[in-house]
This record gives sequence, structure tokens and C-alpha cells, in this order.
Amino acid sequence: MENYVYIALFAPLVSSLFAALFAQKPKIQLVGIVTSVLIIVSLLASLTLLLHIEETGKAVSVTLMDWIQAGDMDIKFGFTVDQVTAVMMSVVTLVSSVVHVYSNYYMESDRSFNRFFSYLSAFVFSMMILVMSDNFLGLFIGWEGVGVCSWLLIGFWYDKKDVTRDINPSISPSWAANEAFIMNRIADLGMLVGIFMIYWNLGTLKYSEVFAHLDTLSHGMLVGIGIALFIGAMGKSAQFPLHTWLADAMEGPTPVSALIHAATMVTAGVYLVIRANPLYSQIPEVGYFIAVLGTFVAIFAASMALVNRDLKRVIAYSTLSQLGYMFAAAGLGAYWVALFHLAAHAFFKALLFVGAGNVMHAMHDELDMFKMGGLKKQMKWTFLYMGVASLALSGIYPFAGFFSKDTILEAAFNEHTYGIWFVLWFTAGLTAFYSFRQVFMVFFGDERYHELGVHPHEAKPYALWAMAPLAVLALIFGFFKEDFVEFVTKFLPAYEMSEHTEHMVWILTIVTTAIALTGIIIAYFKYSKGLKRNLEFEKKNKVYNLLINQYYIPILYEKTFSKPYKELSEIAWKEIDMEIVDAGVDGIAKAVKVMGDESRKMQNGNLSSYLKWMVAGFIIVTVVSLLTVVIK
Amino acid sequence: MEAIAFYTFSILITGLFLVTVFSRNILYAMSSLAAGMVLISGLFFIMRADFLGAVQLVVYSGAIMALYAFGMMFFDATRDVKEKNSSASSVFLLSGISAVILVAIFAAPAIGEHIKPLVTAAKGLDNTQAIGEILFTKYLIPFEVAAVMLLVAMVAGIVLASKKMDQSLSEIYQDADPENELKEQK
Amino acid sequence: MSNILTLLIFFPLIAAIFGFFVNKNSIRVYGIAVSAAEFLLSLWLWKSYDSAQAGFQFVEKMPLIPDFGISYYLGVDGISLFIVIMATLMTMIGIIALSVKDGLKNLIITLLFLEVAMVGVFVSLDVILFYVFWEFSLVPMLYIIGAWGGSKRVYAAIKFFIYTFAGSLVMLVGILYLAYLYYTTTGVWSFSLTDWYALLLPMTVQKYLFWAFFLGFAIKVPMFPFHTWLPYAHGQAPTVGSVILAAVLLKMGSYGFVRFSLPLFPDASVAYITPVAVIAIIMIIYTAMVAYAQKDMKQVIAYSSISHMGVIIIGTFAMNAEGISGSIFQMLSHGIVSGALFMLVGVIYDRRHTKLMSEFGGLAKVMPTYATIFVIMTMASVGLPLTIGFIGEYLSLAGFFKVSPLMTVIAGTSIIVGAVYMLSLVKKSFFGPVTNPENEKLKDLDSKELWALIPLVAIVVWLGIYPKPVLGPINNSTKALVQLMHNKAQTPEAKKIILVSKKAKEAK
Amino acid sequence: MTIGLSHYLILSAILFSVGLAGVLRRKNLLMLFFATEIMLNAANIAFAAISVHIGDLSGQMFALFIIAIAASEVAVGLGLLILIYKKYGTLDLDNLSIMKG
Repeated sequence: MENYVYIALFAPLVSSLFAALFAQKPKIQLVGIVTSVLIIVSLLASLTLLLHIEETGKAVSVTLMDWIQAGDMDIKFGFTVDQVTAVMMSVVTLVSSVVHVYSNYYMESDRSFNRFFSYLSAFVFSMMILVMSDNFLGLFIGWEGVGVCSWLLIGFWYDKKDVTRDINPSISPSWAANEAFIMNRIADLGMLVGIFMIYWNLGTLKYSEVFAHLDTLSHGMLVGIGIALFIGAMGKSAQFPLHTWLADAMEGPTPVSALIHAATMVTAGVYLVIRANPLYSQIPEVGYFIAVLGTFVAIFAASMALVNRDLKRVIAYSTLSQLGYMFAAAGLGAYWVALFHLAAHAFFKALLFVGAGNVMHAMHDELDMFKMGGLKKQMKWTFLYMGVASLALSGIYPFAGFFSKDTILEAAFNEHTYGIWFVLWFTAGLTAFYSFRQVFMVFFGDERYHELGVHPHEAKPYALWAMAPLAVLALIFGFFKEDFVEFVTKFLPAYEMSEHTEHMVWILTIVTTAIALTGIIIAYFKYSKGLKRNLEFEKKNKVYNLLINQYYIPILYEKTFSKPYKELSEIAWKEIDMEIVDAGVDGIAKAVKVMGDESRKMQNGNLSSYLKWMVAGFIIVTVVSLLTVVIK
Repeated sequence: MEAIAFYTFSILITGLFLVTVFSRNILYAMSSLAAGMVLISGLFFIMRADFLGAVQLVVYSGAIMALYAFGMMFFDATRDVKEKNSSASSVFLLSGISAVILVAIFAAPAIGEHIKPLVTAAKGLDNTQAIGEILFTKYLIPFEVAAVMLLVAMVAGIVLASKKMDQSLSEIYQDADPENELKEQK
Repeated sequence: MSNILTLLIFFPLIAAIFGFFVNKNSIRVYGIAVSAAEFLLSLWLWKSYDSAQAGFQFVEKMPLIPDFGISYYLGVDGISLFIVIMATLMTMIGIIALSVKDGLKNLIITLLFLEVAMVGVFVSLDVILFYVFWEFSLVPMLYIIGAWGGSKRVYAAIKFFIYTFAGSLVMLVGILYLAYLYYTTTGVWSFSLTDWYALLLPMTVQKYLFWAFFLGFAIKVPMFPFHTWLPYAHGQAPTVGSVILAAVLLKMGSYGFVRFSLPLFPDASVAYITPVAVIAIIMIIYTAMVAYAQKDMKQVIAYSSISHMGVIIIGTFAMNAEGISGSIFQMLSHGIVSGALFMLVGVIYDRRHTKLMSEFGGLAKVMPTYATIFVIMTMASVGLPLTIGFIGEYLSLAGFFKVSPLMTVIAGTSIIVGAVYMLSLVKKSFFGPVTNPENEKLKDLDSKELWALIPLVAIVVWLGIYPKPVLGPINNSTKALVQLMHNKAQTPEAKKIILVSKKAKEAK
Repeated sequence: MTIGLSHYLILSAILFSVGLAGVLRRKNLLMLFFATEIMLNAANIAFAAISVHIGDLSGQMFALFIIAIAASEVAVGLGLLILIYKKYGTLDLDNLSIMKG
């Protein structure tokens, strides 16, 4: 089984390196094929491991080699595949495989075809490290690794130039990439601090040892560690207030958005909380905070998705919102529920994004949904896929989202956190609304795209085939809930609903489905037919403006952080460094020079004055020596 | 008796030297300097440093002052020296302070108690004999060196004094043509 | 081969003298050959080094002035070994990548002299010998900046020289006073470091001596507010000068802290952790901000050097094996990474004769290989795991976390502010459309530049993934150092903070 | 009232200061030479006095050598003075400040 671990882990690396060989060459179709095959190999290895663990119930652990050894710190490249990891691996490699194959279509005419596959596979490798590592620092490698790959991929079209926020809210791919990287770094510092705390209090970073000795720590310390690690998770999973990068990350190619910014990387934070469940279950107050924050993000992001016209941004906000759901579940202690939603969400959200990619291709990279409409005719399959994904996202029976989202709501109800339940319930309605607003705007109504002069076309068949597994999973994954629970609760704490909740389940289900359906119906009436932008409304309405401008948070950040930092930097350089520090140094040098210039005047060539100076010197020396004698 | 002689000499010497220092006329200055030198030899005699007194008389008052007198022939010595003493106060301040310091040092009781003889004079000899003894034993080499130095100084004095104006030595040798000299005289 | 260290010092010296007689046309080959031989020699040193042992190895001792206890005393341990190897490596790479046309011969000879001084500083165990090499290293650098530099080279060179010289004079006073103390306590003169290690100094004396040494080292490092010579020196120096200055010369200061300040004055070092750490934090954040404000690529990297040195200082003053090992590893990593970055800036300067970021933009499209290597080095510079830059930074901060969690968090912002200025540098120069028509036809890296850079890339990745061959010996020696400090410490505070690692305790 | 060593030394100090005042005050090179002679003589008195006081002849020997040096100094110095006078037509120091730094 060890070999499968290595295959699953290193196949993406090999794939990435292989593609990197041709990174500067023009497109080579072989690169796309080889990398896709290698990722599929990794998928097969992951599935094998999943089955193996399902059979034996035991985790597979391997240690590759030593990494850092200093003082008492002894960190190895160790990998362990347990139930949670196996699920994560399977999800990651499955979505990756689909995205790889799909990218062959999506990037087919891109100048940097080979480079793209190199980055994409590198991302998969980093993600595999992240989920497979058996210690926190290994996790951190993957954590930062996915960050860099995300940076590379968001900024993939680096040669686009910066524009103002009015034209493109993300300014430019390279700008968005830097924003994502730096914001993640802020969170990574928190994570690093958490790692330091663990190390100095427990002397190890290995999960198994750390979690076995948690009871030796004081409660305050546990809270500290929990908060520090969660700050790390907030960055990667784009939780408020570190959320702005995710929407801007949509500047990357759409397959990237599907893989990284929907299905896998952004869920790393959730994975971390799930992984550290022994820690978080000891500190329910932090867990509660996580749940509240998650709930807030769920509705906060959903509200922004309501009005956005940008196809990808809507999906991005919806991702944000769904991450909030996951955190709410994890924070409430329902770890397997969070993991279940994570997996289900990965499938349908990736599908949604890939479908959006098809639409973008058809529309020649036009993203404004107001300029689409009626695409159903030309893009039957895409419509179908996106419809399935949206239904799943809205939580309609029997799609995957129904099972996972309902369970989260049940958990919130079960914990008697009715506030959270209510907000999440309401958000479910919003989710359904904006999902179908999108579907209706893109696929229904009059064909507004004629103004652009584009002729939409369906994606190539193999791309559509590649999307099929995701669609199937979005359809049927929910029915595996029981198996899933049985499988992962061997590792994660089981979360049992109380009897009271059990009785309420059917009511809850009906209520939730009702609000989702309401959302869909409202969307239908509002957006499925003739649609016109109400510019007057867009200009005047304050709520609309608040939402479309993302609550003015990006502008606020720019005004409170980026700009002052830049100005402060200028001051630090020009005023402090040059005017004070360096001028001080030069001032000393100048003072010496002035002293020299002044004392040079003594040297006036007149013997008499020389003699006077000499006598003065003589007097000083004698007085000093006399004084020393006298004082002694 | 000794005290009277000492004070008389002291006052006279100081007065004469003051005249030297402050006189405007160079001849007065030189004359009072010579007189002062003579009187210093008197002090040496009081101290019973007979040989030194004699040397003082012969060398200083005789040779050196005569040298000055001859040297002054080159200058316009009769004229009053015109000087700008712009900062007389600083001069008096500096010399005054150093005078006070020196006097204070010498008047301090510590001086004199800690001085030990290095070479004691042989008993039974008078001063001149003793000096002769030590000069030709212990101080022989310095004595010889001093002799050489005097010779060198003599040569230097002659060369410098006989040098022509505004010309370097090499030029002088180049120009050492009798015809040129004749022309110059004309 | 017991005289390997002597050979290592004097081989470049002799080669440099012979260099005067080498033909102008073949001097480049000669320079590369000599520096490569020297590098191989240092590799051999590594090979023969016994990693399991912590103490000094290849020790040579020969009295020079026995009356004053000055001797020719050499030796390496894990702390200095790799800095020596890095010095020879960077010299070799610097010579390979040379693009200077005028006075190439003199430049190569000067570089070889500089190599003598650099190796000498790190292998000397006699303090006077150390000091001689320390000062001697200034002279070739003065020439390099002053003769081959930019338009303000003379100002920069003189500033560099006088500033560092002034600092080291204060250190010299400290050295002499310490030697005098040694004489008064033991009755014999000795300048050998190992003798001094055994000396127990009272706290009052330690304080003064600590600051005397501190000033010398701090200016060299350079620590805030003594850092202003560095941007000028880097800004004006030719590429090879910047490479060696950043890679090796700055390390002399931080090496000095580890080699002298900590073991000689453990109590004072512990007592002054807070002020030193505050200075280091100011260095990290403040110079990172200044770096962000720069317009010139090279100045960004120059200021980033200061910022990174702040992390090294933080690690050094962590007073535990994790932190000190980390800081030494960070010295290596910073040497290689910033050396490579300076070299990369030199590449573009050779092509365009400007280093202003506003002149560039979109270089990634024109020079893809160049951009790739630059980005790899950028990532190493911001401390990405699996590159060399992460391990040192991580260990330094981890070590200091034990001393002060709060200050570590503040110092840890280096990973954020570092990303800010490096990424904005990359964005401004490499991303965006090619706006300047002059950049459209730039040539990508040529083979000479590739030969110089590829080994560095390889090292960056190799040591990032498998640092053990380097970190192991460093760790061993550091543990011994911490043990020594712990044993020497007199104040209870110092006993508490200087943390002997558990494994070392058990081994006892 | 006996005359002791101190008396001679104080006299010597006073004479030295007189000479010093001369050196500082006078601008004529020749007068400077005179003042120097006064200072030398003051030193001689001190040497002789100490020598006599402790019965050590070294002091007198030094005085002798000082006289010899003074003689050489005058010989060379006067030669130089003559040269300067010939060249510049003056011995006034204020007019001779060619060594300006």
C-alpha cells in the first residue's frame, strides 16, 4: 500500500516536471495528455487507498525522509492516509483529473498551454502534500505550495495590464495574484504561530502525538493554538475579513477557478479544522466562534452574489458562502458533516465552474450575464450540467447538496443554535435564488448576445464527457451519505442527532426545501424572460451599490491598508531613511570635515600664531598633568 | 651675603631681559641681553659652578653675542623695529599663565626631595677638575658629537651666509663665472 | 591533509599573485579555474569533516607572537564550515558570471584577494588573526566598489569603508580589553578564542564588552540604524561586488554574533535580548517598507537583505539550538538567494543599463527563462517551504518564539512584508504588457549566465528539500555552543533562557 | 635667609616666562632669537642649580651642551636669517606667512 501512497503523491509532481520541460515551447498536445493521464493515475491510486482503508479500517503511514532537524525539532516527510485523508485525496484527484482533461479543451488555443499544465499539476502535488502530511509542518508545505500555485495560476495571463476598479474589479490578473498571495500570507503567519505554540508546548508536530497529548495543555493554551490555526484556515478558505482575494482570483483561467478556488484549495481551511478536531472539540467556545463566523460569511457572501453580473464572480461568492456552511458545521462539532459537504460541494461547484468555462468560451470570454441569455439552445449539455450543479447547490432533492446542506442545518438545529440555523436557512433561499438567477440569465430569455456579434457553440464532446463524472456525482453522491458516515466516523467523532432533532428532521427538510424552491421560483419570474438592465436602479439604489461594491470592503482595504502602507513606505524611505538615518551618518562625517576646515585656519603660516598655539597646548598639557597629580 | 648677591643679580637679570624682550631698538635689546648673560655667569659663580660660569662668560657673552653683533651688520639695525602687536593681551595671558604654572611647580615642596644624584662628583676635587673628569669619561661621546655638531654648524653658517639671494645652490654653481660676476658688479 | 585550512586561505592568495603574470585574454579562464579549485577544496573540507563531532576540526595552531599569545590558530566547526563553502562557491559563481570588460584582470585578482580574507575570517580561531582578516576584507571590496562601480562609486566606497572600519575599531578596543582581562585573570596572554571561551567574566564587564563587539558586528550586518552604507554600496557596486557583499561579507557580522558575542558574553547577551530583538524587528519591518518604496530593482534587494538579516539576528538571539541553527542556515540561504537575485538584476542591467522598475514591465514574456529563475529566487526569498529560504526563517522564528511569543509574531510579519515588496517587484518588472519598446528584443539568459545561475537554483531546491547534510553539522555545533553558554551563564535569568536541547541533556 | 634650590628654580621659571613672552610678542625674527637665548639661559640656571643642589654634575654637563647647541643654533640660524633678509628684505614674521595651510 505504501507504493500507492507514493504514486498518488508523486504522479502529479512527475506530471508537473514533465510539463515544465516544455514550458517555453509552443503548445504540445502530448503534454496535456501525459499530465492528464498521470493525474488519473494518481486518482486511481487514491481510490485504491480509499478502498483499502475502507476494507482494513487502518491508516497507511509512510515516512519518506528527514527534513528539518534542529535542537529538539525533528520533522520528517511523513505521510499518513487515514479516512479523512483518503476522502480528501479522492476528491482532490477526481476534480483534478476532470479539470486536467477539461483544460485540454479550454486552453487549446492558449500560447502557454504547456506552462499551464505544469502549474496545474504542481498545484495537485501541493494539495496532496497538504492533505497527506502527518505533521503540521508538512501541512504547511502544502499550504504554502498551493498558495504559490494559486499565485501562478491566478496570474497566468500576467501580461494583461492594470485597469481601474470600475472597469475590472480585480484590476489585473497579476494584481489579483499578488493580493491572494499576500492575504494568504497574513493568515499563514497565524498558522505558523500556532505551529510554534504546538512545538514549544508539546515538543512535536506530528498529528498523532500532538492530539494524544493535548490534555497536558492548559485550556488557555489550547484556545490560543485553536485561534492561531484557525487564522491560518481563514486565509486559505477566504473567510471574512480575509475574503476579498477569492473573488479577485477569478482572473485566473476558469479551470483553475474550478479546481483551486472552488473545489480544493479553499477547502483546505475546513480540512485543517476537521483534521484538528481533537483540539477544537476541547475548545467549544472557539468552535462556536468558527460557526458564527462561518454563518456570517455564508449570508454575507450570498448577499454579494445576489446582484453581481459577472458569471464567475457569482460562483466565487457562492463558493465563499458554501465555505461558510462548512465552517459552521465544523465549528459546531459536526466534523463529518463538514467533510461531507466539502466533498459534495467540490463536485457540484467544480462542475458549475467548468460549465461557466464552456459559456465563456462560447461567449468569447464575455462574463457579463446581461449580455448572454438564451444559450440553452446552442449549449444543451452545458445547460444540463450547470442546471444539475445549480440544483445541487440549491439543495434540491435528490442532488448531493440536498443531503449535505440539510445535515448542516440539522446540526445547527441540534445544537440549539437557532440563530445560526435561521441564518443558514435563509441563506439557503438566497443560494437557490442567485444560482438560478444565473442559470436563467445565461440560458433563458432573449438572445442578448447578438449585440456582441458572437456565435455561441457547444464545447467539444470530450470536454463534455470529462464533465460527466462530476455531474453524476453531483446527482448521486448524496445517496452515499450512510456509507460515507460509516467510513469517516471510524476516524472522526460521530455526530449523533438528538432524538428531538430526529423527530424534527422531516419538518426541517420541508422548510429548507421550501425556501430553496421559493428562491428558484422568484429567480424564474424575475430573470427567465426579457431582461434589461435598469441603469437608473443601479445608480440610485443604495443596497444594490453596497452589494455590487462588495460592501466597499476592497476599497476600504485599499484606503486603510494598501495606500497608507505605500505612503508610509515612501515616508520611511525618503523622510526617515534618507533624511534622518543617512543624513545623521553623513552629518557626522560633515561635522568632522567642518572641524577640519575650521582648525585649518590655525595653519595661517604665521610663526607667531603657531607659537601661541604651541604655548596654549603646553599650558593645557601641563594643567592636565598637574591636575591628575593633584587629584591623585 | 649670598642672599644679597642672589637678589641683586636676579633683579638685574630679569630687568635686563625684560628690556631685551620689550625694547624697540635692536641694539638696546642686544646689549641688554649681553649684559644679562654676563650677570647669569655671576649666578653660576654664586652656586660655585665655576666652570659653567666661565663658559657662560666666554661662549655666550663672548662668542654668541659677538656673532649676533656681526650678524646684525647685515641688517639695518639702527632702525627701530616696527611691529604689529595686535594681541598683546593674549601674549601676556599665555606667558603669564605659564609663568604661574612653572613657578607653582618649582615652588612645590615635592620638588627637590625626590631628586637623587646619578653621578656624584668625586670628593676633593674642585668644580673645574670634576667637570673635566666627567666630561672625558662619561660624557666623552656626547662631547665629541657636540664638537662635530659645532663644526657642521660653522660650515652651515658660512655657506648660508655667503649664498646669493633668489638663487638655489645649483644655480650658484652654474653661474660661478667670473665674467658674470663682473657684469653684476657693474 | 591536516593543513587544508592553510591551503584554503593561501591558495587564492598565491593564485592572485600569479594572476598578475597571466595574459589578459586568458584571465577569465584562469579566474574560473582557480576559484573552482578553491571551491572543490572547500568541498573536500566538507567531505573530510566529521559531522558527528561538534567541536573544531582541522585545527592548526602555531605561535606567531608568543609574548602576547597571538598565534596562527585555525579551525572549523559546523557553524563556519558552510559559510566558508558558500564564500568559495559565491566567488566562483561571481567570477563565472562576470560581465565586466574593463580591468577584468585586476577585478579577478581583487576577487581572489577578497576570497582570502573571507575564508580567513571564518576559519580563524585567533582573535587577532580574525581581526586582521576582518579588516583586510574591506580593502578589496573598497576597490571593487570604487573602481568598477556606478556613477557615485567613490562616495559609496568611502562610506562603506569608513563606516565599517569605525565599527570594527570599537570592536578592536573590546578585543584588546578582553585580552587584557584574560591576562589579569590567568596571568598569561592569549588571543585564542577557545581560551577565551573558558573565561568567566563578571556581568558588569560583559555589558561593556558586549556593546563594543555589538557595534562592530551591527555595522557589518548591518543593523538598523547603521544600515545606510549598504544601499549605497549595493547600488554602486558592480554585480559581482553586490553578490559577494550580500552573500558573504554581511554574514561576517552575524557570524560574529554567534562566534563571539553569545559564547563570550552569555549573560549580557541574555540581558540584552529585548533591545537587540527590538532593533531586529525594526530592521525587518522598517527596511521591508523602505524596500517596497524603492524604484530601483537592486535597491529593493539591497533593503531586503537588511530585512532578512533581521530574521537572522532574531534567530541568533533565540538562545536555543533551534533558533541559532536556523539563523546560521538562514545566513546560507540568504547568501545564496540574495546573491542570485543580485546576479539576476545584473543580467538585466547588462542588457538595458538601467535598474529602474519603471523601465521594465512584461519581461516574463520576453525573457521567460530569466523570469522563471527570478520567480524561483523570489519564492526562496519570501520563504516558501521546500526552498532554502523557508527552513532558516522558520527555525529562527520558532526558536525566538520560546523567548518571546509576542515579538516573534511581530517579527513574523517578515513573511508578509517580504512577500509585499518581492511580489510587487516581480509584478512591476515581469508582469503586465511590454510597454517599453526597448524591452521587446531583449535576449534571454545566455549560457554563461545560465551556468552561474543553475547551480544556485539547484542548491535552493536541494537544501530546501533535504537540508540534513548541512543542517546536521550546524545543529551539532550549535547544540555544543548552547551547552557551553548554559554552563558559563551566571545570572539565573540566563540559565533559564539559554535552553539546552533535551537530546543533548539525555546524551550527557 | 638662605638661598635654596627653589629660589633658583623660581628665578629660572620667571626668566623662562620672560623669554616666552618675548617669543610670543616679538614679530622680528632676530628678536625671536634673542628671546630663545633667554629661555635657554633660564633652563641653564635650573640645570646648574639642581646639579649643585644634589651634587650631581650631570646637570652642569647638560648646561654645557645647551651652550654648545645654542652656539650652533646661532651660527646656522643667523645664516638663515641673512638669507631670508636678503630674499624678502624683512624679518617681520607677519610678512613671512608663506607656510599657510
